[in-house]
This record gives sequence, structure tokens and C-alpha cells, in this order.
Amino acid sequence: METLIDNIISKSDITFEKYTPKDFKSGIDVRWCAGCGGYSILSQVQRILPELNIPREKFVFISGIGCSSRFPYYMNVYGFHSIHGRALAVASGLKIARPDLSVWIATGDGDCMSIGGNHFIHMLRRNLDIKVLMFNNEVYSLTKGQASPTSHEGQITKSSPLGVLDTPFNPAALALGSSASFVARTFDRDTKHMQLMFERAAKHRGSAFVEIYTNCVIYNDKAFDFFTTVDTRKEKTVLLEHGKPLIFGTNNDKGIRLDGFTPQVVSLTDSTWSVNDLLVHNEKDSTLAFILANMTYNESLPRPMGVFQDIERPTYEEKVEYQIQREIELKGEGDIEKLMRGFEYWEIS
Amino acid sequence: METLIDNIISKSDITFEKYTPKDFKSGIDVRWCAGCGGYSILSQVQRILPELNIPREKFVFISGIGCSSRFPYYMNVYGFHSIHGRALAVASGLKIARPDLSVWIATGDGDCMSIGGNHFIHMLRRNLDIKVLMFNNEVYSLTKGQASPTSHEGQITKSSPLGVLDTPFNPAALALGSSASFVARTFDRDTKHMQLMFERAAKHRGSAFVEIYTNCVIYNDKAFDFFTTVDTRKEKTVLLEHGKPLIFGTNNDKGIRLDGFTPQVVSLTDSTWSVNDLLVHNEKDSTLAFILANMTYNESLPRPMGVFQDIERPTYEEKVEYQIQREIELKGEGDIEKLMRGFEYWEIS
Amino acid sequence: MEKQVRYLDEVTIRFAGDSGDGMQLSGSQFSDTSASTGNDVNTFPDYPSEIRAPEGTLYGVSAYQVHFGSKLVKTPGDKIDVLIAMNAASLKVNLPNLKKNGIIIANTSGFSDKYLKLAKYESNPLEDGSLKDYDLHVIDINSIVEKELAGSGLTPKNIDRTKNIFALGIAYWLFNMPLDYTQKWIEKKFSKKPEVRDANLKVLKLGWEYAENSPDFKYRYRISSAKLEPGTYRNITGNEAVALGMVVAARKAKLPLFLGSYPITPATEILHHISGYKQYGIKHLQAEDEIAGICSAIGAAYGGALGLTTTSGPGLSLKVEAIGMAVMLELPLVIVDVQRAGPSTGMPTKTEQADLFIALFGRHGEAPVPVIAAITASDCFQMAFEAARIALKYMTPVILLTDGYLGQSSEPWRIPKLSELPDISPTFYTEPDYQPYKRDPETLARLWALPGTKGLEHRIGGLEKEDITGLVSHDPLNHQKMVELRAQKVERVIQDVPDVELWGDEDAELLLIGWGSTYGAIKTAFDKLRNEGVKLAYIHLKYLNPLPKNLGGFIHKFPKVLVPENNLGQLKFVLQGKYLKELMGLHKIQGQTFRAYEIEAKIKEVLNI
Amino acid sequence: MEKQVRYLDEVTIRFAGDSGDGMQLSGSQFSDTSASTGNDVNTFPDYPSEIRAPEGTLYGVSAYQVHFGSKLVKTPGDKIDVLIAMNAASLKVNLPNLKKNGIIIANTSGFSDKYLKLAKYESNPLEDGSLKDYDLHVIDINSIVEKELAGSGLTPKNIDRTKNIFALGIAYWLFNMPLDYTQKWIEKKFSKKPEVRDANLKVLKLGWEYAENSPDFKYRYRISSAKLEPGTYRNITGNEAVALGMVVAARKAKLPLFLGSYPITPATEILHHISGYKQYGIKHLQAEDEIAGICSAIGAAYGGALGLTTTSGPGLSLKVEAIGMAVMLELPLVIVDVQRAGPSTGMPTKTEQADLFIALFGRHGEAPVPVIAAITASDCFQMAFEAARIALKYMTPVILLTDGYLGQSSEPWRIPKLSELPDISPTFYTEPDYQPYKRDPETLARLWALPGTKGLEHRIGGLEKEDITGLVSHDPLNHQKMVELRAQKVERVIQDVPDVELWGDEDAELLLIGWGSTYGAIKTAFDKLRNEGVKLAYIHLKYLNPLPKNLGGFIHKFPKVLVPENNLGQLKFVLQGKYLKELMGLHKIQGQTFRAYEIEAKIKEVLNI
Ligand SMILES: Cc1ncc(C[n+]2csc(CCOP(=O)(O)OP(=O)(O)O)c2C)c(N)n1
Ligand SMILES: Cc1ncc(C[n+]2csc(CCOP(=O)(O)OP(=O)(O)O)c2C)c(N)n1
Ligand code: SF4
Ligand code: SF4
Ligand SMILES: [Mg+2]
Ligand SMILES: [Mg+2]
Repeated sequence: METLIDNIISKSDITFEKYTPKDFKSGIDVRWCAGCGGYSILSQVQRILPELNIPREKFVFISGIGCSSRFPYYMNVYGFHSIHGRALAVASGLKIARPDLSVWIATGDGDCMSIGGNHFIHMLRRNLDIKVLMFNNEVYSLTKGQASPTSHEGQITKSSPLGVLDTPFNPAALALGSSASFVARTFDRDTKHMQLMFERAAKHRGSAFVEIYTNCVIYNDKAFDFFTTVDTRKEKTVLLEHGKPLIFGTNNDKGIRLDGFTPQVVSLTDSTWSVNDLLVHNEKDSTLAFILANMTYNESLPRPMGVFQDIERPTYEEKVEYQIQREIELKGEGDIEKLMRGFEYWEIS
Repeated sequence: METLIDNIISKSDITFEKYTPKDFKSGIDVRWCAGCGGYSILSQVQRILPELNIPREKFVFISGIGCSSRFPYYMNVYGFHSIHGRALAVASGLKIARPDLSVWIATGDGDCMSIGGNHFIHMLRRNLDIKVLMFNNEVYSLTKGQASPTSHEGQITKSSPLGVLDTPFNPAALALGSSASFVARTFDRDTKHMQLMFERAAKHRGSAFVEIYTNCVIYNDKAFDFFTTVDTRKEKTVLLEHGKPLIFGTNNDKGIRLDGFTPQVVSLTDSTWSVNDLLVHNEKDSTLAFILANMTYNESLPRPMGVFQDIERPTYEEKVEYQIQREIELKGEGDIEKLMRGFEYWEIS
Repeated sequence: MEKQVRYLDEVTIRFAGDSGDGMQLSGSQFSDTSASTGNDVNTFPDYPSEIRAPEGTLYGVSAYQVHFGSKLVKTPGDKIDVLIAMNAASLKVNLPNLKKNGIIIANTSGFSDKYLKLAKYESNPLEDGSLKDYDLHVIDINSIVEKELAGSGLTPKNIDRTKNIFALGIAYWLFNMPLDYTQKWIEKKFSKKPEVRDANLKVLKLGWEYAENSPDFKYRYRISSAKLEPGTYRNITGNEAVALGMVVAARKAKLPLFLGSYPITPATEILHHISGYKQYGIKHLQAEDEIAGICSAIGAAYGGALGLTTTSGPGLSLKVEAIGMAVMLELPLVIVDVQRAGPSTGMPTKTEQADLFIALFGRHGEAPVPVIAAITASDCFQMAFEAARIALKYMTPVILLTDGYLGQSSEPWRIPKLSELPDISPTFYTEPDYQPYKRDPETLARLWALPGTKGLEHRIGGLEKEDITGLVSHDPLNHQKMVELRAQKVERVIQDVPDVELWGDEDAELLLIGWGSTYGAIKTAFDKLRNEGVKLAYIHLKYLNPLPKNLGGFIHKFPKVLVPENNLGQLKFVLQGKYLKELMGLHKIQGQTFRAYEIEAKIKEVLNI
Repeated sequence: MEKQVRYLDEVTIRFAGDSGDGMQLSGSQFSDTSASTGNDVNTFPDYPSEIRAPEGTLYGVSAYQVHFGSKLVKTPGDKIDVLIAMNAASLKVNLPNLKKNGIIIANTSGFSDKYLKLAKYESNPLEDGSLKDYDLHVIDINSIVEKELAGSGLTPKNIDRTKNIFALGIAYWLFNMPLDYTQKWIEKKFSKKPEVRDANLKVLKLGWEYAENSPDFKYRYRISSAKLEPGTYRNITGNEAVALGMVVAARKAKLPLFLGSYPITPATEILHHISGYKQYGIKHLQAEDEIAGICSAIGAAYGGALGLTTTSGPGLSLKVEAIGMAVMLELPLVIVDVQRAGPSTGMPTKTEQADLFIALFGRHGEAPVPVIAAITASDCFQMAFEAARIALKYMTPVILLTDGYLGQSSEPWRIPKLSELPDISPTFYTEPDYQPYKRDPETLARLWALPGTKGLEHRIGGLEKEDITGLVSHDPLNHQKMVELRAQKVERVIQDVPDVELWGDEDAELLLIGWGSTYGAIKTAFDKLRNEGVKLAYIHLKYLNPLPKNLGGFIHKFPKVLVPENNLGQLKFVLQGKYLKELMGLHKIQGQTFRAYEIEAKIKEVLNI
């Protein structure tokens, strides 16, 4: 069953070129506002891709609609700017049909979790090997500033002039509730951490969801300043590192300890608690991941950054291939003329 | 701002009648298959509603499409058989417009979590005071037997003749990941437990999600027998009761203990562990709820039944009303003619 | 006992009983056997929308009608010759459609007081003489099979379930048909349950022998073979034909097939079939909803697969936005709509042709797509293949309309050889001078390059494209140009639309124009009246956008034009808008396709004869 | 210095600059002031789809055009009289549309080398003499405001932001307009930032004084008041007019208003406005998607609210299935589609009229709905009210078509008194003999009973309904009857469709037929040509389904009929299908409404003059 695309899928002449970030720039003017968090994300992606040992032509970036979803235009790879909310559905079909491709999504909090929410939870449970970069600016920007599903209660936007009433999604928790195999969070200001997260996502086999807090200078400026500036970062975020205790603070003088299931901040300097009492991160533990995800909107706790969870499960497209192989082993490669004849046929002459 | 519906909304002449279950039967022939789990659910709902001290005309049952979604026809209350997957969206508008009504949903695993998945997660985060009864038969029945998002891997259905490949949703976990305030589970065979769960859901202020394992005699018969028959139930399910330790077993001789975050079955008879070592259920603890939800597809553990979580948060429609009241207090009741004149107007004569 | 043999041209038999009585099975077995003996056959199943409606009720009746003959039969039959009635309700519901003097085979145990009451009979029709105008055979099938299978090890329930096989045995006897097709089927089906297999085999023969030996059955009937084109045949439903058509199209396109779909009656069987074709390397996704169904198919098409999505009306409504995206992307895609009775949920198990408007006009913006329709169950194969061919050749989504009637009815299909079918493989661009919206001058199809092709990295999307380069453009004149180009491209499909054939009399007063599944009924009425000497002309459309080049000439040529449709006149409106002539309509919207006599009556009315 | 005053009938001024230059603000202030002095005004904002396109680029130019006059002005103006160009790119983009001898007011600091390069100018047009055919005024606004505001405490960035106010001051001087409207606005807007407020107030006056004192400005212009109907006026955009129309309709219906919506350009402002109306008791849900938007509105309508959902093309495509449900439920619902350029994502910020087909035909099954369209910004108020009135009277969803041009353009609106508007309140059934699908014999609207009404518990849904009882029915004849009843009900709306008025000459050779937002351009061209002595007839449609009773007569009366539309001929096709006459089309699909001269040219071509 040779098809026309077989030699595109598995070409023998692949030479892994040594790429530089420049090779991943499309040359199209980036049309985001000056100061938009998107620029930094774009740079980090362009920095990471050359490291992955994947031929450039194998990358596909798919997006929906939103400022964030303009991303594919700026990448010199295959790009598909689909319709609002449907990037993951488009990507799912592509990945099943073409497991050889490295499929990435650029999406926004509205695109991914409002109109696209259903595709989001279903793709995660299926565990297709697709990387989802969600630019979370807690607002709809392209449509000029309405509430998004991550806008906080009381937030004043053009569509909530008297304040948002909805409880925001906690994206990491929603992903975990959908059985996501990889869930991480980072933010636009920390280039190194972003790179690390994108690399981790790329290397994970399965759906990888990365939430990126992204500043929108126009419609939600400084929304994340209270924990992302150089001044606030140390006190207001905590890095999740597998196997390491959760330490934070300007002088690494604080930690997170679990009281039952409840995370609490403890001081490491007043000699009540020591590093040994602290919560040690384990990326393989779903319950822990959920506890950490639930720290998110708790203002008395630092905001966790890093990989919440990274577990292995077979990917959907692998299972498809396996089912095909198993069938062929069992029954032989299908003969279409036999299929056409069906259960019973007869000759008329 | 009197409207025509004000006297329907808040009528002074409400006399709480003493209803019987019969008052809630519509008299329309129930067209489910003999032996369908739906019958038992219907009876329990009809048994519970008279107890709620709500005038019958205030009840509205909304459904999507599916065998389960035929439910409203059989109830002698206001009923709305909407389109596939949209019951919760319809209900949301109704509840915001008419907070005086008691709004219930009858839905299936496909209707609620496949095509309706987005409305499901968004309604839960908003916490509208709507009761969702999800008949989970792990299959699409009305369309004659395809895989649903709760079908298990490998399940043979008409649309998966070689076995389902998707990882099923864990409905309770998905609900918790969506910040649901009330999450419970019960099954069609246990009439008393169903009644209890429906009553709890009715009394909860906010979105209440009740998953009901429902036997489909035609397309997925006996799917739940391994833990729901009189023979298997005691060994294979564990009841969640607030403040009580998790004990189960034919002779109440087993319990669930937490090893870190990991639930494990312990024997209460071999004198290693006693009741005091067991996990005590707490409906207010989201982490615990998540741990319990994650017991679901673990065959070495009994299936938890009962209320996973019941916490209080303001309902969406209350917040809407509050915002309106606050505005009126602040600015006075709006004068439409003034609104029409806008910021600046002038006279031409 | 000597039985008399009568020769007939065609017969309509209807197996009717409770939803749980296995009537669909008896019917489809009978139809397969009849086809395999060389008859032409046309069938239609008819069942309630409830999965198992309560036993014995009028709305719980399930039936399967088989029309077979030595001449070509094009409908499942207007009126019934033989009615198998397993219970009182099934008799009551179907009697009005039984021909005078028709045969009734009734199972007495379905006429107990309980069933009579459920069927709202005051007295037992088998006994009260009310059926005297029919050829009534009353048989206590339950007792017979119970007696025969006592000691077989089967549960009473399972014994009861063999009733339909007994009835089938009688039917085979009645029409002189061989048992072996069904015997083989039973052996395969119950290979893992030998006691059930043996019981069924026994009961099948028992039915046959019962009729052979009963003095009550005096006549047997013989229908000679139909004159079908030589070839290899099988019975096929429209839904299976669509599935096979797409599999074969993918093969002839040298592309992998990908189906993204969400279950919906009456289209789901296409998904059922395709999901079992893993052995043929075919992939599918049962998506979370219809939107994901089509979007995943578009994603797969983008990757170089032949993308397919299948649905019925409500699902088509949900796919509207994504179809518009495919129009802008100019990617090949086949959308199959197995129409059902609407609007909204409507009558899900019933047929209708009322999705023509949405197929033609149902997208925001200027978003034309080719629309074609199949006319018989077996034609679904050809039209699915054709949809794929047009989609690939013109780089466009194509909508194929079938309907609940076509999808579920069956008829013998001459199986084409793969080698008979044209190569429809596309060309993937690989040269470095690639421009995504450069076009083939003949078809206006844009050039197609696949992800994975080195050096051809490019970006497409739903925003308006600059001509040739495919870059995003908001230039006013470019937009006008692109809107017009997309429209012209779809108009160019006319190159692939065969001229319509005019059947009948060039000098007729009346021209009939049909489309889609009404073919069988219209053609039957048309043939009948012409045989009776009425002058008539007839055109049946399979291509609805673009319309065939020579259609307008015919429309203007005949004084009167009648357009029968299972809707309120959608094609009629479109033809009027295009050809500016007042047409007459015949609009049946009853969840059923036309009966030939309904068309006949209307023609007579129009012609005043 | 004495300035000379010139009197003019009408003027078009265009404020153009970078996206960040505040041109939208200057333009809308100018338009409001001009309207409040008694001119008729018509405006249109024009900005890139990027939020902040890169500074100085050609595609980043943002503009706001104001057409005002002493006679009625119906378009934002074809050609520009006065161009305010804040940078080189804005000059380049807009110059082709400036009238010969038109006024240019250019800000020199926007013409630095950097900006010239970004605008792709080889040499500085302000200096190279290429603008000699225009009345050029070159001003270094940046230096002036910097000097004036030094020490004001404002940051340089904030100082720079006052440039547009300076330009506005000049414009006010030029046209002899009072400053007080804008002064009041500044005071309110910056009440919490006194230093910004004071700076803006200062700069506004400064601009005025600069012009007054500069010898470069020799002429001032005076446009006398337009002869508007007496009453209270305000400026209003189409989107705000829709919002107010619905608020007022709810009041006159004595129902609460509920909006279920999802943001989408260019419809979002309706949501913005309504979400701020809590003080008026109005509820809304910003839903998770368009499907939830409409479904929540249907749910609210079921509960007795006036249900509204607002969107643009892609969102309408998503709502298609739910509209079909509302058709079956026969519940009142208003669906507003602010059309934009498609297909697919298309050109989101640009206008088009290509959703007529989907509005009329875009649902599976037979699902007709009334469709109406607004023709000017202020007409959006009346048509929103009208949509609600029809929906409530006939128990049906109604689609109101506006478009990006209407939604964002503005004009003076005579504010009606509440008492002038009819009572449109529905009757809720409360008697115990309630039957949900019993109908009002005149309108065929079904009876409406609300949840919460004792004893009237009943069930509705998307499955086919039995006539009168509303029970689920699969009866064939009932289905036909119900399909026809629903169609007849929508046809009955014709009782509420006013006869069209024929403007112009009964004996003309050519009849123009327009619909929706093309009114301004067509009417302007029509008036102009008739003033020049050309005989012409003109009909402008607001009711598209059903079409006005007397339309057909007019279509057949005139030898030639021309249908200008911003699409490929959708109305034309519909009129042909209905009235069976060949019509001519004029199809502009450029993301812009017509210019009057384009219509004029086409008319001349058609009439050979
Ligand atoms: C079907 C449809 N609905 C609505 C829109 C309008 N729309 C475009 S982008 C967007 C929201 C974008 O928000 P987000 O995903 O957070 O992206 P951001 O601009 O904030 O990066 C909306 C509502 C659309 N294009 N299509
Ligand atoms: C838009 C749309 N898509 C698909 C369908 C077909 N459909 C009807 S019910 C159903 C699934 C029902 O499954 P579930 O919700 O689990 O209900 P059950 O019948 O199992 O109770 C489907 C796919 C439909 N009616 N409408
Ligand atoms: S509006 Fe916000 S999200 Fe969009 S480009 Fe500008 S800064 Fe970025
Ligand atoms: S098919 Fe299954 S779910 Fe449906 S009515 Fe029958 S038993 Fe119940
Ligand atoms: Mg966002
Ligand atoms: Mg189900």
C-alpha cells in the first residue's frame, strides 16, 4: 500500500543540518505591539528548535485566532493559521495522518480554553504527541480587550466594565483533570526558563501543555508583574524541579511544606523548619501536581513555575499505528478488491 | 422596571403542596428498553423531588440528545429536550434569566463530555446553581452503540470494532479540574444511594455534578457488574461519607489507607492496621477529592461512591444579581431615556 | 402434496414485527439471497427511533421491505404483496399498504389478548373475518419452535428469538429460493455458539418444511433472473458504498485515507465500516464533536491524506464554519451528508432532501463549493469516488449529498475492477520555486506542497490570501480578485460535469427534473406512464453545483417542468434563480421518499389525463 | 489678521496617522462636535487589524473620516477635502483619495528620514514640490506641544500623545466650530488625572490659536446647519444603536433582556455596551463560544426573557444548528450578524454583505426565518426594535443583518421618545387548557407559557412536534403539516412588512435595488444623477425574508434592474429565483462599501450616458 506521501514521510536522505535560530525566522514583519510578551516567546522557540535534531521541514506550527495565534507567520517552518479554537482539532488529524511531523500549537487563553476548551481536554486525554504553547495573557487581545476564561474575578475589561464574575480556569488543574501527561508553566520574562520548558515539552513523548504567562502591554499590562519582575520574582514564584525541595525567597530562605495536603510557606531561618521538612517535587506524582496546580490563585503562596507533571503513556498515534500493524499481522495486508466483494458476491454473465 | 414575568417569578400565592412521586410522572410511555438503568434513575428522581419543598412548576429538566436525554419527557415538570451537547448552555441562560427556577439536567456520557465537554467545564467553573445528572453507560446508546469518552481502552463497539484507543475521561477528575463545587457518583442499582446523592445535589447551592453508572442492556450490558451487583458491590466499591473512615468489604473488614498520596487497601483483620489508620473522608478537601477520583480506573482499588467534594462558592447567577443591585445602589435605577441620550445630545427645532 | 407454481415479474415482501423480533435480519437475509439468485433487488429498513420501543406497541413496529424482480426494480416497492406479521401491531400498521388479495403470514402468539390490546384491536383480526380479502396464513410459530428446540439447551428467550428465522424459511419456500446463503451466514455468525447455530439452522429448515407440508400453502412463486449487466455482484447499502467508494478513491489517488467523524443517525454506518478497515491502512478519528471531525480531516488533508468527514444534517450545520476554512485554504476534502428529516433534531431515522440549501449556500462570506448527489444505494460508490476526484483535481472541499433512504436501502451492485477506475492521484509540488496560491491555469487549483518537503516551508490560513504568494493580504482589489478566483474555480468544475441525458420524448409537454434519491420512484412512474403511451421527458441530476452545461436548454425547451423533491422546493428555487423560468414543484416532506404512484398521480394532474 | 470665510455645503475631513496616534479619538470628537452644531454627519473609522501595527508603516495607518454638511449626507464621503496627516505613511496611503486642491495639514516630525523610509518615499513630499496641487500646511506639532507642555509634569510619551488634540484644535478653527464639546469630554475622561486633563485642554486651544494666528491659514469655512427633523439628537454608531434598540425593545415588550454572546470583530461593541447596562437590570453572559452564546439566549427566551445573540460571520456559521433548534421550538430570539469580509476569517475588520445566503438558507432541513437588514447607523436602532417585535409577535428567531461599516460608522440620530414606540409585549398563556403548539390563527404563532406557571408543565424540544399538542411525533403527514406551518408562519410576517417605496421616476428605464448598508452610496449617486436630469427609479430593501408584497410589480415594471451589492450577487439570485426576471448586478467585494461615484459610473454604463 505505497502512497504518494511515503517518500515524504520517511525519506532516507535526511541530513540533519546544523541550524541557527535565524533559520527559523520567516522574514515576515512581526506585527505584535512593541513590548508584547510574544516576542520573547518567539525568540526562545527559535532558539530551541535548532537543538532538537529535527529537520526543519518536519516542523508544523498550527494556531487558532488571536494575537498569539499569529505566531506561525513568524516561523520559517510549515504553518497553519486555522480558525478560532480549532488548532488542536486540526493538529490531531494531522498528527494521526503524519506521525513523522513535529506538531506544535501556538494558542491563547481564549483560543485554547474558551472556544477551544473541548478539543483541549480531549486531545490531552488522547495524548497525541503535540506541543501546546498557550500564551496566557488573561485577556482577549486581538478583539481589543475582553474577559478570557483566565481573567480574574473583578477584572475590568471591555466586556466586563463592572468586573468579571466568572471564576477563572486554573489551566494546569484543568489539564491534570483531563489526564494530561505533561503540564508545565513558565513566563515571558524568564528566557532561560522558557527555553528549558520548551525543550522539556519537545522531548516529552505525548501531549505537552505549556502555559506561558504573557504580558499584553495594551489590554492587560503588568498583570503578572506582582510575581514576574526581577523585584518580585524571587519572593513570589517557586521553581518546581524534579527531586528537589521547593525553596524560594530572595535569599533562598523560604520553602514550601505540606501540612496534610495543604502547602504552606515556612521560613528556613527561624530554625523551626529545615530543608529536610520541605516538599520535594516529583513530576511523576499526579496528586502532587494537582496540589501544586492549586497553589495558583492563592496569593499567600508563591506561584509555581516549572513542570508540574511529566508521565509516560502511549501516544494516540502510536496506538493507531499499532492497531494497523496488528491487524495486518493477524489478517494480512488488506486486499481492496476482496473488501469490495464483501461477505457474499455472485457472478452474472 | 416591572416586567411581565415578575409575577411568575415571585408569586406570593405559592402554596407548597404535598406531592407524591406520582405527581412527577408525565404519563407519557417510557420508551427505554426493558431493563435499562434509566428506569431506576427516573424513579429515584420522582421520589426525591416531592421532598424538596419546591413547587412543581418551578422545576425545569433540560437535556441534550441520547437515550438518557429522553428523560424530560417522562417528568411532569417543565421540560426542554435540546440539541446534542448543548443542555448546559441552554440551562445557563435560563438560570441566569430565571434564578427562581430549579434547573436540572439529564445527560449522557457522550452528550455531556464529548460534544458537550466545553459547556460542562465552563458551567462548573462558573458555578451556576444547576444539577447535572450524567447517565454514564460508557457508550453511545441512542445511535446504537459507539464508543463514548468514558468507554475503556480496548472496548469493542460499533465504531471501534478493533477496540477503543482513547484513554477514557475520569469524569470526577475532569469536574474537579474544572473547579466544580459539588461532585458525586452513584449507580443505577442502588436506589437508596441514588436518592441520597440526588438529595445532596439538590441541596447544594451551586453546580452539582452527579455521575450515575447506568446499565445499557443493549449496547454495554453488565459493564458495571464487576462492582455493582449485590455480589460484587461490597468488595468492589467503597462509600464516601463525610467524616467517616473508608471501610468496605463483605464484612467491613477492609479499609483504604493513604501511603503518601497513594490510596491502598488494607485489611482490618490481620492486626497490622486498624480503623484509626484509615483515610477519613472530608468533602471539603479538593486534594482528597482528586485522590479519590483517581481511584476510579484502578482495578486494585474499590470504586468510590458518594460525594467526592462539596464546597461552597457563590453562584454565578447570585453574582449577576448582586452586580445589578450594586449598580442600582450606586447609580440609581437606570433611566432608559437618559441611556438613549448618551454622553452628549442636542436639540434641533 | 403438489403445489402450484406461479410466475411473477416482481414482488414486494415486508417482514414486520417488534423491534426485538429480528425483522431487520430476516429482511436483509432475504434480500441478499434474492439478489444472489440473480434478481434485481431494492430494500428499505424501517424502524422506530427508540432503541427498543416497548413490546407490542404500534410505535414499536420494526419492518424491512424487499422489492425484487426479474426486471430492474428501482424502489423498495409502493405496495406490499407479502406481509409477514409477527404481532398484532405490525399487522395493523402495515395492512393499509398491503395489496388487495395480498399474502399475510401471521404468527398467532403475537395476537394474544395482550398484543391485541396494545395494538388497539377490539377483536382478533385473524379470527373476526376482517382479513377475508387477503390470503391469510395463520401459524403458531412460537409453539412450533418451542417444541422443536426443547432440549436444545437454549434458554426460552433464545428459542423465542429464532421465530424470525422460521418466518424466513417460509419466505424462502414461497419464492423457491435456496437456503445456503443464510445457512452460511448463520454458521459464520454463531461459530462460537454451536447450540445457537444449530438451533437456527434447524428452524430455518423447519420453516421451509412447514410451508412445503402445510396444505394451507397452495402456491409457490417463481421470479426469473433480472437481466443485469454481466459482472461480479453483491448487495450493498448506500452507506457501505460510500465507505468503499472513499477507500477505492484513496487507492486510486495513491493517498492514505483519513476519516474524522462523529456518530449521527443515519450516517454512522459509514464510520462503522471505515473504523474496521485498519487492515487496509485506513485511519480514522472518532472525534469529540462534528467540528473536530471536520477539522481533523482538514488537518489530515493538509498532511497529504485524502480527508473525509461524514455526517447528517445537524452535524453539517456544525461543520459550516470549518467548510469555509477549507474553501479559503483550498485543500481537498470530502464532506458526506446523509440527509435526514429536519429541521433541528427532526425525525432522525427518517429520510429527507432538505439540506440542499445549506450545502449550496450555508457558509458566511462568498464560499462556493461543488455539490453532488447520489441517486441509488450503489451509485453512492461512484459518487463518493467522484467527490474525491473533484476535490483532488480542483483543490476544494466537495459536499456529497445522500440521505437516510439511500444510506440504508440496498440493491445489487456490480463491483468494478480497480483497473476500470481512473487514476486520480494529485501532484505534490517539490520544486523550490513554490508559491502556495499559484494555480493550474486549467483547473485554477492551487499548487499543493506537503509539510515534510524540504525548502517549501510556507504558511496558510483562514485570512484572505494574496494572489499567488498566499501571504496575508487586506488589499481591497486582491480580495475582489480572490473571491472571484475561488468562484471561478468552482465554476470550472463544469469541465468535469457530464452533460445531462434527456430520457423520453423530445416533444413531450412535460419535463420531470429530479435529483438524488428520488430517482427510483420518478423513473418507475416515468417508465410506467410512457409504457402506457404518455409522452414524457425526464432528467435526473447528480451534479448540483455547478449545474450541467446543457440543462438550461432543456428547461426552456419544454412547456412544463415539474421538480419533485423531498423538501419544500429547494432545487426548484435554485433552477428558477439560474434559468429564470417558472417551474412546478411536488413537495413530499414526510420522512419517506416518494412512492411511484404519487409521482404518477401528480404527472396526470399536471397533464390533465 | 483678517481671515476670509468661505461657505460650503459639505466637507469630508480625514484624520490619518499611526495606530498609536489617536486618530480615532480626533475623528470621533470632530464628528460629535460637528453633529452637535446641527450638521448632518456620517463617519467611518478605518484601522489595521493588528492591535498596534509597527510604527510608521504603510499597513499601520489608522484613519477616521468625517463627512458633514448642511444637506443630508449619507456616506462618509467619496473623496477627501481635508487630510490631516500625522506621518509620511498616512499621507502616502490617503493622497490618492484627496481632491485636487484639497487641504493637507502635515506634521513635520512624522516626516523624518525614518518615517519617510518606512513609508517608502524617496524624497520628502513636503519639500520636493510633489504636493503643489494641494493646499499644504506644514506644522511641527511635536515641537509646539513639547515647548508648551515642558514643565507640565507630563512624561515625554504623554506629551507626544497630545498631538492629535492639537490637530483637532486646528480642525475646529478651520470649520468655525466650538471647542466646548471636546473640552467637556476631556474634563470627564481625565477627571482623575488633572495634569493630563489640563495639558489636553491647553493643547486643544493651542491648535485653535495656532491656526488663528498663522498667516499660512488664510481661509476659514462655514457649513450651515442641516435641515434635520426637529427633535433631540445624538451621534450614534450602528453597534450602539443595536444595543439601544434591543434595550428599548425589551422595555416596550415588558420583558427582561438577556444577551448571550461571544466576542468577535466587528460585533463586539454591542456586547461592550450591553455588558455595562447592569443598572438597567440587563443581564448577559459572555459565553465560552458562539454556540453557548446562542443556546444561553434560547434558554433565557424559554424562561421569558427577550433573548439576543450578537456575532459576525464566523460566529453565525457556528450558530446555525442552534438557530434550527429555535425554529423548531418556535421561541422568539434575535440574532444580530454584523457582517464582515469572508469567507472564513477573511478580513475581520473589513465590511461586506456576503452573509445574506447563510442568513436565508443556512440551516439543515426546512428552517425558514425572517431576515431583515439595517441601512444606516441610526437605522440599526429601528431595525433591532423591529427584529424583536417580529420575533415576539410570530414566536420565531429573526436574523438582523448589519455590517462592519454600519456597526462602526456614526451619524446623528433623532432619539425617539419611549412613548412614540409601540407596545410589543407578548401574552403569556396561563389558562389550564394550554397546548404548546396551538397557534394564533392570524400570526400562526404558537401559544407561549413560561416555566413557573402552575399547571402548565409541558415539554418542548428539537424532535418533530405533533400539531397542537407539541408531543413528539414521527407521523408522516404531521411532519408535512408542521414543515408547511412553520413556512407559512414566516410567510405571514409579510403582514408586518411595509410595502416598499419607489423613489424617483416611474417612467425610468432603470430601477436600482439595494439592501442594507449600500443605501448611502446608492442614494447619493441616485440623487446626484436625478439632479442632473437622469431618469431613475430606486428601491432600498430592509426586509429580505419575506420580501415586500409590492416588490415584484416594480421589478417587472422597469426594463432594466440593477442590484448593487457588496457580494457576488446574492440578493440578485434570490430576486431572480422569486421573480423570474434577469437582473443586472454590481459586485464590489473589497472590504469597503461602495463609493457613490462607483454606482454613478455603473448607472451611466448601463444607460449608455
Ligand atoms: C468563530 C470566531 N469567534 C470569535 C472570533 C473573534 N476572536 C478572534 S481572537 C479572539 C480571542 C483571542 O483571545 P486569546 O486566544 O486569548 O488570544 P490573544 O489575542 O489574547 O493572544 C476572538 C474572540 C473569531 N475570529 N472566530
Ligand atoms: C449534532 C449532533 N451530533 C450527533 C448526534 C447523534 N447523537 C445522538 S445521541 C448521541 C450520543 C448519545 O450518547 P450519550 O450521551 O452517552 O447517551 P446515551 O444514548 O448513551 O444515553 C449522538 C452521537 C446528534 N443528534 N446531533
Ligand atoms: S494587543 Fe497585547 S497580545 Fe496583542 S500584540 Fe499587542 S501586546 Fe501583544
Ligand atoms: S439502548 Fe441502552 S441506554 Fe438506550 S434505552 Fe436501551 S438500555 Fe437504555
Ligand atoms: Mg489572551
Ligand atoms: Mg451513553
